[in-house]
Amino acid sequence: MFEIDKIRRDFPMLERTNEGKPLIYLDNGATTLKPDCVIAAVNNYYQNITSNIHRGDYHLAYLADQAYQQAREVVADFINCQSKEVVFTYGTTHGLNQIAYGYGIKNLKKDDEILITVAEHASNILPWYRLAQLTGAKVRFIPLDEKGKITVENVKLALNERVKIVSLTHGSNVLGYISDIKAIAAAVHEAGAILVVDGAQSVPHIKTDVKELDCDFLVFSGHKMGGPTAVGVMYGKYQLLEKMEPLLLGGGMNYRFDIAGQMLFKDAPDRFEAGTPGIEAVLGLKAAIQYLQNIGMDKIALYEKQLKDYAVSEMKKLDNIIIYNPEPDIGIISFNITDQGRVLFGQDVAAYLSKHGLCLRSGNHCAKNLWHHLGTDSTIRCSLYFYNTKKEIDKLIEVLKTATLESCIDVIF
Amino acid sequence: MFEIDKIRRDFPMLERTNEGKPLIYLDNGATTLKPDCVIAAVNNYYQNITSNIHRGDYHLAYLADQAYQQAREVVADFINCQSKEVVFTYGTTHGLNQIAYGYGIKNLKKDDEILITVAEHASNILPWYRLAQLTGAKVRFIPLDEKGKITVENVKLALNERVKIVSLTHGSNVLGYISDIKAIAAAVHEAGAILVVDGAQSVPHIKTDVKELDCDFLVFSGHKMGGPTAVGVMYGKYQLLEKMEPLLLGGGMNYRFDIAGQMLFKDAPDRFEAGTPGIEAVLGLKAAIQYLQNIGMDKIALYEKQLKDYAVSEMKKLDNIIIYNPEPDIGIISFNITDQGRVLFGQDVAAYLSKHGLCLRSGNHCAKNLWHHLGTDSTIRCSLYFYNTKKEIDKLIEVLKTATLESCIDVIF
Amino acid sequence: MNSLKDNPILKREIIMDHYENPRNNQLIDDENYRKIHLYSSSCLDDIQLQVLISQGVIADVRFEGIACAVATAAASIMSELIKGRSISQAEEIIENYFSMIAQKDYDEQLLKEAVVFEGIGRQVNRVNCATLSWKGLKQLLDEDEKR
Amino acid sequence: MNSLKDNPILKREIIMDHYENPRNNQLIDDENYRKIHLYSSSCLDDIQLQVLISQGVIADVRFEGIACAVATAAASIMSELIKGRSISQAEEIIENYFSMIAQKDYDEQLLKEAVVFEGIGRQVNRVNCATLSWKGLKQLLDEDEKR
Ligand SMILES: Cc1ncc(COP(=O)(O)O)c(C=O)c1O
Ligand SMILES: Cc1ncc(COP(=O)(O)O)c(C=O)c1O
Repeated sequence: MFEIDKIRRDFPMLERTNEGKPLIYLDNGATTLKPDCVIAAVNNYYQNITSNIHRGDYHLAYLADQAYQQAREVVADFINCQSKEVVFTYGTTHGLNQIAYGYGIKNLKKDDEILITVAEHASNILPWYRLAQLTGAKVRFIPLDEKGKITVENVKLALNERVKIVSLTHGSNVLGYISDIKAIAAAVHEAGAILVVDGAQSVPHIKTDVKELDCDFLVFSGHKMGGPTAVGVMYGKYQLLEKMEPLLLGGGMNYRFDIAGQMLFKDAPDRFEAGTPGIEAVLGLKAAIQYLQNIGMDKIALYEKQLKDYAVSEMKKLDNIIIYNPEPDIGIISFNITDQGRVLFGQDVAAYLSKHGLCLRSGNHCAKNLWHHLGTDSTIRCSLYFYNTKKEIDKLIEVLKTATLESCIDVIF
Repeated sequence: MFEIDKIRRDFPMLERTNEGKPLIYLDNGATTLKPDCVIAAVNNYYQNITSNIHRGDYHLAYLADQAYQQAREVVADFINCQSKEVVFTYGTTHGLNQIAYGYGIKNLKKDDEILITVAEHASNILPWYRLAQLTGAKVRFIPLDEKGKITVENVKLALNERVKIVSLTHGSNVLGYISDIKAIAAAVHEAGAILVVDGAQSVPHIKTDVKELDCDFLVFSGHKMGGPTAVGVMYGKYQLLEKMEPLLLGGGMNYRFDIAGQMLFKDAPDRFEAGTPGIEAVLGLKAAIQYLQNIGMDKIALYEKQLKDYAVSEMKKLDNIIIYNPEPDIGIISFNITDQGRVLFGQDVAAYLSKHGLCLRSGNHCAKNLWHHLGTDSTIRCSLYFYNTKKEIDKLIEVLKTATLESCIDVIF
Repeated sequence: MNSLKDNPILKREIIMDHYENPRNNQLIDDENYRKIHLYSSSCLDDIQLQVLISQGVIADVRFEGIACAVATAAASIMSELIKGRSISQAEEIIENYFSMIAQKDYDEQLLKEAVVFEGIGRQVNRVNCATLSWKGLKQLLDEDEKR
Repeated sequence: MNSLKDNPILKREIIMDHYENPRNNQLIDDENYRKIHLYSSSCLDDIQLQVLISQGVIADVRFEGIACAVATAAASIMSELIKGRSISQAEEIIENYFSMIAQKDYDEQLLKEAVVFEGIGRQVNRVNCATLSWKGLKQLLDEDEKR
């Protein structure tokens, strides 16, 4: 039994309004609402254990440090790795930049290849473009299949001996597909390359086991799973982390340095956590993970699947809709609304929905290369989380039915 | 009138204990306690306006975005610059890395010089070491005077036509000196170089006006001024920001990119804020700044000066103390305790102080090159903020009097 | 003009008309035109604006791009309103437009059809759409002055 | 041994003695020694440890470095305790030491003077100091086994 009513009471935002109407938050791909326990964990740092970490000269600092290190273990347990393989970052974007720079600079040379797809988020494209500029390596795109999916077959076809890095999203933030990372990892390793996985849209929604997936790196963001912003995780196999250069240098990540320019860095994970980290954000992420674990990732995934199936089937009944991914694996549905055959601009529709309390995002969702595939400049995205309900979907459907160019324009008066 | 009792009531941590004794927090150089209004600002994001920024498709997102942009204006007002010159970072360390990489990579070549001092924090040294490695430029040290101060004369002596960047701390985190940035900036500019200022220890304590100082960059951290961790500010003169490369690439900082590897970045400040930023951290920083402004930076500086003078004069009366900076400008006092002429190891003393509720840090305070100057491996640091009191200093003095090798060892039983 | 401001049906029709049949909606390949490429912070609206200034008069205004109904209609209305004006007249119109958006006093007579956006300040998240092209125009004129 | 555990004055004296006159406190330049450089997370304690293993016996233990009283005394006591032991004996001692630190059951007889740190688990922030050299020793022995 999924106790949805009980769960919803944990989220103070669900009692709020948007433009005077009860809030219906369907932009969970962008960021998620926070349960009370996460808020309490952040407050606990502010009200009970404020101090910097990495030093135990006094008791308070020890408490903060201990809480911070415990968070590492909670993450390790959550994704099934060793705690020294958990690097806290400021988010997925930071993690991907760290990998591209720190691994790529040392291991890539001219004419080596980096494989990505057009379905990637900007944060999983631009760092590779720059790495290519810096090293003379090339970024190549693995073709998607006709539905927009990343398939093992296409990955295999794209691999060759020059490929050193393959970086793919586990869950697409526009099309909601889950890639078969395990099979892809095997193929990538067979070709002698490493696999970086962007888990920003998967880790919050499905059980993730890095041992099972056998990916080399996995990155994700706290704020997309009920946690604070400014915290994310970069998992890396320890032997790869050991050989990786830090992107940020400074206090806390070095053992010593001298005036001659010599620097001795700490081992992973400390080496990658320069400066004061987001301490309360890390503690909030720990609480978020424990909250998800208490409900159970399997239950969350199942509930979200049912909700997604319901949403898709209801949306398909509309006659003024184009759905770009009628068979998503997770709760992300990209669509546009038409008026007498003409596609309405997503932003106009989103503004109309907002007037009815519905929060959905329009645009290209930072996956700007995907439009080659979809043949449209932008979509409206409905992205679900486990606190959403069928009733909220019903409201969305009801309002979408009334969306026309006229009604979208009328809301600006 | 400085209403210290009223102020102290704003900080929930001041009602806490350390090892069962009333908390006396004297490690403000590491991080600071948070007033209620900062905690409330963070909670407000969690409970009332959670959503991602940079998009206004629905009202909630607009509210979050607006609050985020207002924070930029509050910072701009605080340091007297334009709001587009305010880049939100994850902290001082991130800011310094961004400048070293983003400005340095484009503007330095082999045999150019970067000037720093041995009094810098690791975060203002290591990024320059790496820049030197990447470009073939050299890092040189401006000598400190006999007291450990950065002087205009020594800066002038060190400048030459090969110097492209001078990066100095405004307030030393070990010796508590404030450098004459205005005069130094004039000299640096005359020599054709730019001046980067590490304001981590100055901005929280003294009024900072970047127009007046005429520095080219200024960086600081929110958590050292009553704000959250994982947020900092990088101020840069706009014409320099315009020409600077971003360190982190990803969503939110680009206008567009294509499959051919072309990228069009946004203008500053957005260009430097890749990925989801620390939204609630930025909102908390805004609240912290407004809190400081309400009290008044001049009043804060004056109160802290009086407290520091009192602390120094009381500490000087002890006969078992070595003070390394008997004339600090701000409330940072570095010392060691002796027992029959032998210097006690700082960590043993700090642990002893902790037993009495006193939170002070020992060590090298990440300024590992400074030991060339001080002739000691480590010190204990007392660092004040405006919520500290004379009574707290009295307690420190009382406990320091009883610190011996014996008493320091006894606390471990 | 009062009738327009208070007539939502008429306002909607004007916006729809400009969205579906945007005026001056084709760029020209002519070096004499000042050009600006405008992106909204949404990463999506993407409008190119061209202005021909000749002897102190805005002889032509053109635009093209991908944008929502509000942004497209605003650009179209702006282009019609500004074309043929002297620079100082244009600046006055711009100033009044931004006053209207900010819900301050403004001269209705000057803004003509552009008053359809009079209420957009209450729909705060659409303000960017309704002002994107106007900001671009202002920037082009400001740059022109500096020359 | 009970008397030592319950005698804070004696314990203090032992620690002070080892701090002020650390045993085996000089490194040697000999390739046969296994070496490890230990840093505490405080960025400050900095101890180098050398171990000579010969025919299954720990023939020599040496250390040098900058460290607090607790870390120095712990290293000194450890060096005396381990020198001359077989590897398996040493491993047993190490295991008991960490049990003691974790406030679990342990064999007092085996640890001798090292029981002075018996209460350090209650002074949580000093645990690192009291275990730094022991962790280094364990690492050296573990590496030895892998060869
Ligand atoms: C002078 C100075 N610079 C830089 C830093 C680094 O700041 P953060 O850890 O917030 O990045 C500190 C903080 O310890 C500091 O005192
Ligand atoms: C697939 C994917 N990757 C990366 C990101 C970037 O995450 P963040 O903004 O937290 O760095 C996102 C978030 O939009 C995403 O959906």
